[in-house]
Amino acid sequence: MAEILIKNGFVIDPTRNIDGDVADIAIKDDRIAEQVGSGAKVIDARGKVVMAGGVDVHAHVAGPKVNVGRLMRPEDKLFKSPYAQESYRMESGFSIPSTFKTGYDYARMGYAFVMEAAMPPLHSPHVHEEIHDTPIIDQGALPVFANNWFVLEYLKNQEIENSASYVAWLLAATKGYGIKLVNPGGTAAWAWGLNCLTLNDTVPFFDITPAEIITGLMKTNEYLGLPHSIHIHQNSLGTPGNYGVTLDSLRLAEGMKAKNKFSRDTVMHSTHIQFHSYGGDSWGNFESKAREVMDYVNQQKNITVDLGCVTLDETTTMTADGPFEHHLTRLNHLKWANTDVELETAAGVVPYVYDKDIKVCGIQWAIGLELGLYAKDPMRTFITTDHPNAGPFIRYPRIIKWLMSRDAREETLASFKYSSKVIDATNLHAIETERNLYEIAQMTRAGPAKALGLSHMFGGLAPGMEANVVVYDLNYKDMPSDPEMIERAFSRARWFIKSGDIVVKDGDIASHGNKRTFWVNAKVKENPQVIRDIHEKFLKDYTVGLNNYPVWDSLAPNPYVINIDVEA
Amino acid sequence: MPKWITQVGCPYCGSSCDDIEVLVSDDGKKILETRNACVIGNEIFHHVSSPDRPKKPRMRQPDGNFKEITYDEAVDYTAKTLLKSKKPLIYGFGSTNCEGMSAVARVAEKAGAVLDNCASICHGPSFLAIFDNGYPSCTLGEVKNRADVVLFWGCNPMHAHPRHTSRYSIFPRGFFTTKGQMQRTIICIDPRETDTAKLANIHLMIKQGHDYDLFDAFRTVLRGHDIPAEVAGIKKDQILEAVEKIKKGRFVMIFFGMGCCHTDGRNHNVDIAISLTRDINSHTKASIMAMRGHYNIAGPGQVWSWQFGFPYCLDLSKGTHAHMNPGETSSVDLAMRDEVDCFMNVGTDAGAHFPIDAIKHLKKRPFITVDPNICMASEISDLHIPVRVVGVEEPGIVYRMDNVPIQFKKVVDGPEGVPSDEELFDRIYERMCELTETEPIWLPSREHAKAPTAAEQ
Amino acid sequence: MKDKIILNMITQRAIEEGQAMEKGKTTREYFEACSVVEMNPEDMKRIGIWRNTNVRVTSEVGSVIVKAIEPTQFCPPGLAHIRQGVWANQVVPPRTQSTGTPQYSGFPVTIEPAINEKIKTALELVQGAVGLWKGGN
Amino acid sequence: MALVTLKPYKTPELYLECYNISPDVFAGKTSAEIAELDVREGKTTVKLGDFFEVKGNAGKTPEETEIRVSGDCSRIKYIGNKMTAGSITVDGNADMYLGGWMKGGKIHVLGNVHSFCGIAMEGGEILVDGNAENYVGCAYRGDWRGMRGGTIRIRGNAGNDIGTFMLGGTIIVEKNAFIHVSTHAEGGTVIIKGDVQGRVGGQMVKGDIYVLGAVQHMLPGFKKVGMTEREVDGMTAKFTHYIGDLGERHLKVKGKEVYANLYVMAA
Repeated sequence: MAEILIKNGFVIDPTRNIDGDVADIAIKDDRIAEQVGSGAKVIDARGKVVMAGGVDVHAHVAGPKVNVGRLMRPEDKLFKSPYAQESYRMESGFSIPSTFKTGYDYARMGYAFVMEAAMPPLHSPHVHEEIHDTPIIDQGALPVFANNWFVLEYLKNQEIENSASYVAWLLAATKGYGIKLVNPGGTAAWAWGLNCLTLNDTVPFFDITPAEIITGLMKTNEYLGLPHSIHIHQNSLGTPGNYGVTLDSLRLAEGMKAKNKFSRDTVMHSTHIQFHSYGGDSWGNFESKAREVMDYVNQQKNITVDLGCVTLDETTTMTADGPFEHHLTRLNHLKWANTDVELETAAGVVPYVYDKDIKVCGIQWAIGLELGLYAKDPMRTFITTDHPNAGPFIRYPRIIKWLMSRDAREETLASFKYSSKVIDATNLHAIETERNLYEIAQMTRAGPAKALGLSHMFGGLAPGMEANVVVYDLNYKDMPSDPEMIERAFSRARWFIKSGDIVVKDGDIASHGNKRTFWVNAKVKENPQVIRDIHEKFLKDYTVGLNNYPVWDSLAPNPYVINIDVEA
Repeated sequence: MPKWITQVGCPYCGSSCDDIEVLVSDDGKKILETRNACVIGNEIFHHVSSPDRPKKPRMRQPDGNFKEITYDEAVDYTAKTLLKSKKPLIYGFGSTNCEGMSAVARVAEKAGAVLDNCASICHGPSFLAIFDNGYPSCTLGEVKNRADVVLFWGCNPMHAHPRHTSRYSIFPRGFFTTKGQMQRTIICIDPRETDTAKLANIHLMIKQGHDYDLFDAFRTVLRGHDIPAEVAGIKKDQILEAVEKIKKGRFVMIFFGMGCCHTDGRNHNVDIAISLTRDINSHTKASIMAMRGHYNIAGPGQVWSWQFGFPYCLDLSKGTHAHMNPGETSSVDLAMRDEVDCFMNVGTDAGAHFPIDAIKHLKKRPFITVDPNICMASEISDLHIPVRVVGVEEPGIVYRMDNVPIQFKKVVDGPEGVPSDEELFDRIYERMCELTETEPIWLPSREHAKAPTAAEQ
Repeated sequence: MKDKIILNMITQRAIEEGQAMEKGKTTREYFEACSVVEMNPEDMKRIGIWRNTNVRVTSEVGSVIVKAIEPTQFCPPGLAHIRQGVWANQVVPPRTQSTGTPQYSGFPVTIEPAINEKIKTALELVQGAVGLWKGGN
Repeated sequence: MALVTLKPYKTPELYLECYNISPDVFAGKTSAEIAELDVREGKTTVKLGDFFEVKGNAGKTPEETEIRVSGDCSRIKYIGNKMTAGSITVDGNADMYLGGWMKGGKIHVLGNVHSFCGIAMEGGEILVDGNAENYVGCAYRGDWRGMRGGTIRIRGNAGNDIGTFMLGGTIIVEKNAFIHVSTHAEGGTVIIKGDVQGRVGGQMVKGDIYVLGAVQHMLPGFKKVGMTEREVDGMTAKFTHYIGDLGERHLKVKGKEVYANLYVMAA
């Protein structure tokens, strides 16, 4: 690492309100600098766009369910390895790429940080094994809490302090980043083959409702002052008419205040909102409720969302929402993997073909884009595909294309077998909005970095921030008339400097960089009851020894630990 | 003072018990006593201290005898042999940690090798079934805490997984199963009256080789159709009774083993068992699990899946992409068809466990064994390289039969100068890079991060 | 009474085999645990042998001398069991039905008395198969 | 038709992967260019000409290209891989993946073929005069979309897994088959003119199976529904009609479940 000067690019940096100014970006070691010496390596970015490295707030890229997907889908790899580069590790897989391909492909798109969206605590050593085998990109992982026996018991009794002590212990034990909720209560019910489809369904045995779990964990999160807000996959995912449940869940954030030292001002991140913005009461009259959902998100300033856009590919769905995957396999009859995890969570995996000639898939596609276009605050609305659920992450450039170009959307829409039916059930056809590069930078960098409490490091190009700089082959002053060129430019960065290392040059990987694992160490005062509860449950109910449960330091060999001293 | 080390993992069967207690001598070199382990686990811990263990690589000489050589010489020979071969086969990994499996994958990629593990002759058909039909499963704690109907189909844990029934599946009292065995209905399907069958409430003594037919009968009954008076040697009444128990269960667990994988139809016996599990989920909750044989034989399936996308039988000879198709890229088929020109046996004993014909074919070419102990494969090898014993002398991640990762401790120091699998393979890789004048590919964050010693924990 | 009988062979794990294997495949324990065929006493009677008599087991791929014992776990007539390991694998057909996994269980074998024949050690069988055995016969 | 002959003159040490022996690849090439095509032996790349004497230039298009391999291909994989038109004749045996992922054209093998013949086939014709090993007309591992079209005719015996996950097309085995016919199939037709040991139509959703010999072990999920006269591969005969697999899911048409059919020739 040394000094690099990226000269004369069109800089887009929403964190400093810079929109296309021609400027130089200086890098000294792993940080952005005010200036560098004359010996710095010069990269000519004239006529090209310069942005901070991308930040992905939600993707399933490492861990047991991702690997179940890889393992059970050899057909996802047959004859497929398009970009494999000599003298790098072999690359494999389309919808669920190998760890090597995951790191390389994110880097090729100029992404610096990716959050693994659901870590089953018992399997956390596995998640970290995969993370350290994913080159280049920085990563964190969110342990799942909303169906965990400890949490359910503490929250039933409204013991926020105990809940917080346990969460802090588990984050440290699993080297986790924040609090993930997946189908609160519903996954716990799935252990008996049941589900919680509304916020007021009682969780079997535990006598608590999803609403109480969400509120309790939101309070726990702010009690601890974690960098990220709670990150929720809501109840009733993927069901016609679910937008009502979605709005009910979002409303739980009303009146909640963010309390943290990471300049985060939101208290809830609602993920892959596309899957939760459905109207109708069957697949027959299925329709978009994107406007209703986004109207609420626009006015409720303390929540963030990510889109979960359907990309119209053959992909692999995977989620800790066990009952949903069972529901899905009964719809499409394809192979189904499930793993119920003792005391903690569950997960399911089912392949899925988003066929553009199936009406429902077309509507789903439109809903994702509508949400991205209706959003009034791109700093609170992030581009994702809930990789690989709605499509693989390598399609982010395609989503950017669709958001930036009405022509591109119309072309896709027109290619559907049932395009008029899709048009009837959605609003996309009427939307003229086209997102600009500044908004795209907000939705893929500045926004997610802020929501994760990482705005001091990622998402912008101010001196002192991490030297994650990407140069795309796009002329800000003369954008291509062919939308395909937008997709192409975002797919393969011309240059990508990650923490000061040139990791991509001309769209190809140039170095393995120096990836890190981010985790949060919230120090709370010792809580004898929680310690006692932990010992007891490991003795009686778990099948793994407590001693062997916390993830070894050697599994996160290059850690970036965010320490928090929680005031009593 | 000798010291007790607790919550030690046992490097024997797929139960991967991690509650073993080991008494270690003052100098930290000898194991004096163990608690909680089964007879087999106990044997492993004690065998480590055996004075007969080889501590140096041994190379076969023209006269047929072994001669001790240095590790450098062994590494050099292995690197050159792998590079020279057009299609080497690297097989085994029944008894290594994931760190070793990861290191060997880099070697295999460099060597353009086929990389395969013991599943190939064991639960490989289960993988084929999972490819075709998925895997609705759970962790073993779910069985302990919830299962009230447990099927053992073509498996015999009382012999192959001695503590399985007491830790997870029959006897333990769990959160919702407070009465333990009293609360569970045990159904065993086996052509013999095994010691597991003796524990069962219902034993269906099936006609050997007709598991698929019986599964089909279960499914047919479950969908409300009639079946013939007898299927696979089992009377209709008995089948109806078993299905009724299953339907009444609150949490039905199916464990299956080699009785499905080693017999006619192989993968389809498991395949239809998975279909049955799917069907039962329309009535109540059900899960299925392969009784994986070794403490970390689920490991290579995990490591290689995230690295290449396939759990076993990986053909890395094509350079640009990995290819897998058991039947073609599986060790025994490759051997019988003379499709590989070098064989490396790692952490297993192909000499004892392959059909002897396959060994005769493999022996036509260079044959290398990496294993802590003297075994049949080592005794017919051209080169035997001893390594440390994982779970005893070397810590590491292992994956239990339910794919739960367990961090196995080290309890005693290995023999001086003897490397771990990971160290050995990294040295072989480095030597291969030197010989080909290429840059080694290390992932900066990953390499050589050492797991903690028992004392550090 | 016949001089040979055709049985359906399976080869599976046994705890005796597991324990002995960990002690070492060249040990007496391993030899004793694995160089046996378990068969129903009725089938023994059919070929006129007592338990603990040496027999020759022959399959489509080869044959091996083992000791016939009464099953430690009940084995119905018609079925025979050799515990997995070196002796079993002298007769296991390597055919895989294109799945990668050999026919470890469910293949026909002929069993005949071989009272005066010696059971070979594991090392003799394996080294002998590849021309490396240097001991006597 | 332009004829290209490949005469094997050297046996590979291991096996050759000849993805390039296909009218689609040969089309428009001279014999010299064809001899220069890559084939793989393990991790090494070699030339087709290193193992075959190539005679004759290919036609302009695959349709106009006829390939004749005059010799044994027991160690040659992937002949006719992904071909769409033209023809290939092999004067001996062929190894695995003959006609794999094939979309059109014709392959005739005078000897035997190994496993995975016609894997994931979509169209065209495969004729094997000898026997086939296992997985004739199967799907690639994990894929639920197996053979979708075309015809495979095996004049001899075939092993296990015939037409696994089949969706369409026809497979004819003129002698006996081992086990697993049309497992998981959701369409297509399999005709076995000899006997089958068992597991016929297990987990089968839809499609037809004809057995002209005997089924040694019928699956319990198949139910006899009557007798019927059917025309099969040019002959008409009386069959016992079974439906199944009753243990498996089935599609409903107008509220009625549609089962797979198994026709066993009446004695």
